[in-house]
Amino acid sequence: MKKVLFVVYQSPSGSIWVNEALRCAFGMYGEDLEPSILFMEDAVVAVNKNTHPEKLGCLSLSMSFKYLERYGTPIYVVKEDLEKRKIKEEDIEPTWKAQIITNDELSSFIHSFDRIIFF
Amino acid sequence: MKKVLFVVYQSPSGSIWVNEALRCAFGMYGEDLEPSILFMEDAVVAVNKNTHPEKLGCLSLSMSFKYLERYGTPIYVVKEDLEKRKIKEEDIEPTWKAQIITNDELSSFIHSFDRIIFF
Amino acid sequence: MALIIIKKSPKENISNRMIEIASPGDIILFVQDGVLYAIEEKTKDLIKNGVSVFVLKEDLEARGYSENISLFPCVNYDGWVELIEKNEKIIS
Amino acid sequence: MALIIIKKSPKENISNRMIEIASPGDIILFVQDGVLYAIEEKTKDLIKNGVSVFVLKEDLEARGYSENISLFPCVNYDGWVELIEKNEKIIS
Amino acid sequence: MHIVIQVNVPPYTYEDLDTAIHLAESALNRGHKVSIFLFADSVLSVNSKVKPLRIDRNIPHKMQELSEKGVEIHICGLCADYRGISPENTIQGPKFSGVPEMASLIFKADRYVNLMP
Amino acid sequence: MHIVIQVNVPPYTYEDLDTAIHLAESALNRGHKVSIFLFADSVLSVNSKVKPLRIDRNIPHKMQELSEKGVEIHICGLCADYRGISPENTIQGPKFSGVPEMASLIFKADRYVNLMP
Repeated sequence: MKKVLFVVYQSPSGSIWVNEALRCAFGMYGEDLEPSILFMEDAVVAVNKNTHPEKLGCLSLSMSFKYLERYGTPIYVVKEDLEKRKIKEEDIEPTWKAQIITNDELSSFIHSFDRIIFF
Repeated sequence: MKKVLFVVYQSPSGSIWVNEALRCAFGMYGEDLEPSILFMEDAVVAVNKNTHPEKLGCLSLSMSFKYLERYGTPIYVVKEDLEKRKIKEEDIEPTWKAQIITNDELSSFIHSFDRIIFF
Repeated sequence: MALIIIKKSPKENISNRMIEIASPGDIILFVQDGVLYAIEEKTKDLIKNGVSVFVLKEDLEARGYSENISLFPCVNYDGWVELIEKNEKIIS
Repeated sequence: MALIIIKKSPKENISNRMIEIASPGDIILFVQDGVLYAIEEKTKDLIKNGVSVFVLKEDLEARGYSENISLFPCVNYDGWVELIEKNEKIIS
Repeated sequence: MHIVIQVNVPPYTYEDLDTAIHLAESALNRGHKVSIFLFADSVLSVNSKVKPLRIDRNIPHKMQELSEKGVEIHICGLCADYRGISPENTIQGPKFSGVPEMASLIFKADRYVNLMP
Repeated sequence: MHIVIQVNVPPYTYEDLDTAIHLAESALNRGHKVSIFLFADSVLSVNSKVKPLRIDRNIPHKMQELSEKGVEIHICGLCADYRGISPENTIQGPKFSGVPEMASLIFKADRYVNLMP
């Protein structure tokens, strides 16, 4: 078994990378892989329940929710990045079941994976 | 007559934007336009005489030199951006005839143009 | 007088440089990931006196922020076109 | 032990964040616009003790810098492959 | 007024084409003449072979609608060559232009809005 | 060893395809098995209709050469759909794959090098 981490750092309304990381993560289950996703920098905007790229005519983040619930893919978000973008814990969409980690924990957290892919 | 400024901010070896800005500037002379190019941020790397994207197999910057000499398109470079990237005046390829402006002058310099296009 | 359109996130250096370019009488419009400037108090310190600032409402809301959290007034796409109409000089 | 490949310019926040991720025993390799870290003294302050740093020579030279201005040892593409061989964990 | 919007980055991957389409529609509604200049990777937005997911927006289709509403769409020809775009795989409407047309728009149009890469 | 290189950004506009090609060649020379996974806009690098300037490098041609030297090239099929790429306008060699093949490479290969977007 290998642990794979997809790290996204760009805003979900301005770019495709959050949706692509989700799609990739869900595709890992066909092998003996354990995927997780980490949101940092502007990508943390994705977990805000009020974030709706579909308002711009772009793909919605919610299309991933049924897979997220089915697979229980772990989602991690960096605390300091949330704070900088004024996203409070109560703003987080519950479906993500986001686990908050601090910037101090980031190095050992990332090192705990076998493959680390930044998007 | 309109004055047009192309501003490039990305590295010439990592991206096409310096070459594209040059190509656009040279194309302006068919109309009553007066083009200039400003290099700032990582794009200042372009004026270093030792910069050679062709070493990576990419397009050379020197393919623009004959047009630069023919048209005399003014090239401006921000002093502080050069310094930060350790490019001294004597490192600058003479063909560019680069004019150095300071960061303090940048606002009034940019406002002196009619059209300003960032690349 | 110029309209400066800032579309990149505050984490991009070029965005800060574009804010510095603004001079009194200019208008800054934050669009796309540039709207993240509208929720950071320190943006106010970056903006020179005499520079007006607007935020594209659609891009702000799509990123999860309501108009009332924005430090600057919002415009919609029609408002953006109005700003374009009023400013011949556009820096973007 | 991980190999961290940094390909974006020092002006990009994500590059600094990736340097911070390095822990003792890790190797950082600067490639593409990341090579600009190799000419900035303050990069040394960012690198933790016990982290080795290398720079891709081809990308450094294509940007106008010679190997002797680099604060860190250079490798060529073969050297990059060697680093890949030696490090199963790659962060990039 | 004649308003030009220049786009430089690929559709879908980034938001710029969506921004340009919304802005063009608003400008049309306010009675302006609108031109869109597609430069660099943005030329992919008029590729007729693009097949998005059914739940996603069809950007080439939206570009064709804009063209039908009178928006003049210019494609940088050299940029198109570099990205495998030719009249054969392009939606109806866009003109294969180049830097001379860009110069003409920069000179003649009342406003030139660039969405930087 | 089996080394995978994933690319995510468009060719020409950025340096990543050039980087990937050089890295793949060095890895081949050192006796490794090499696969390239083309994701997002990088799929444009195998478009057979790309026409660069004569003085410029021909990236699709270089990709075909790599393929002939035994490099396995995978294209994300959905990414290709979004960018008008299909077997008809693709050079000889690449396989239309998807996330399952990515998963398989991530699992089986000895090394996975991603060039982040």
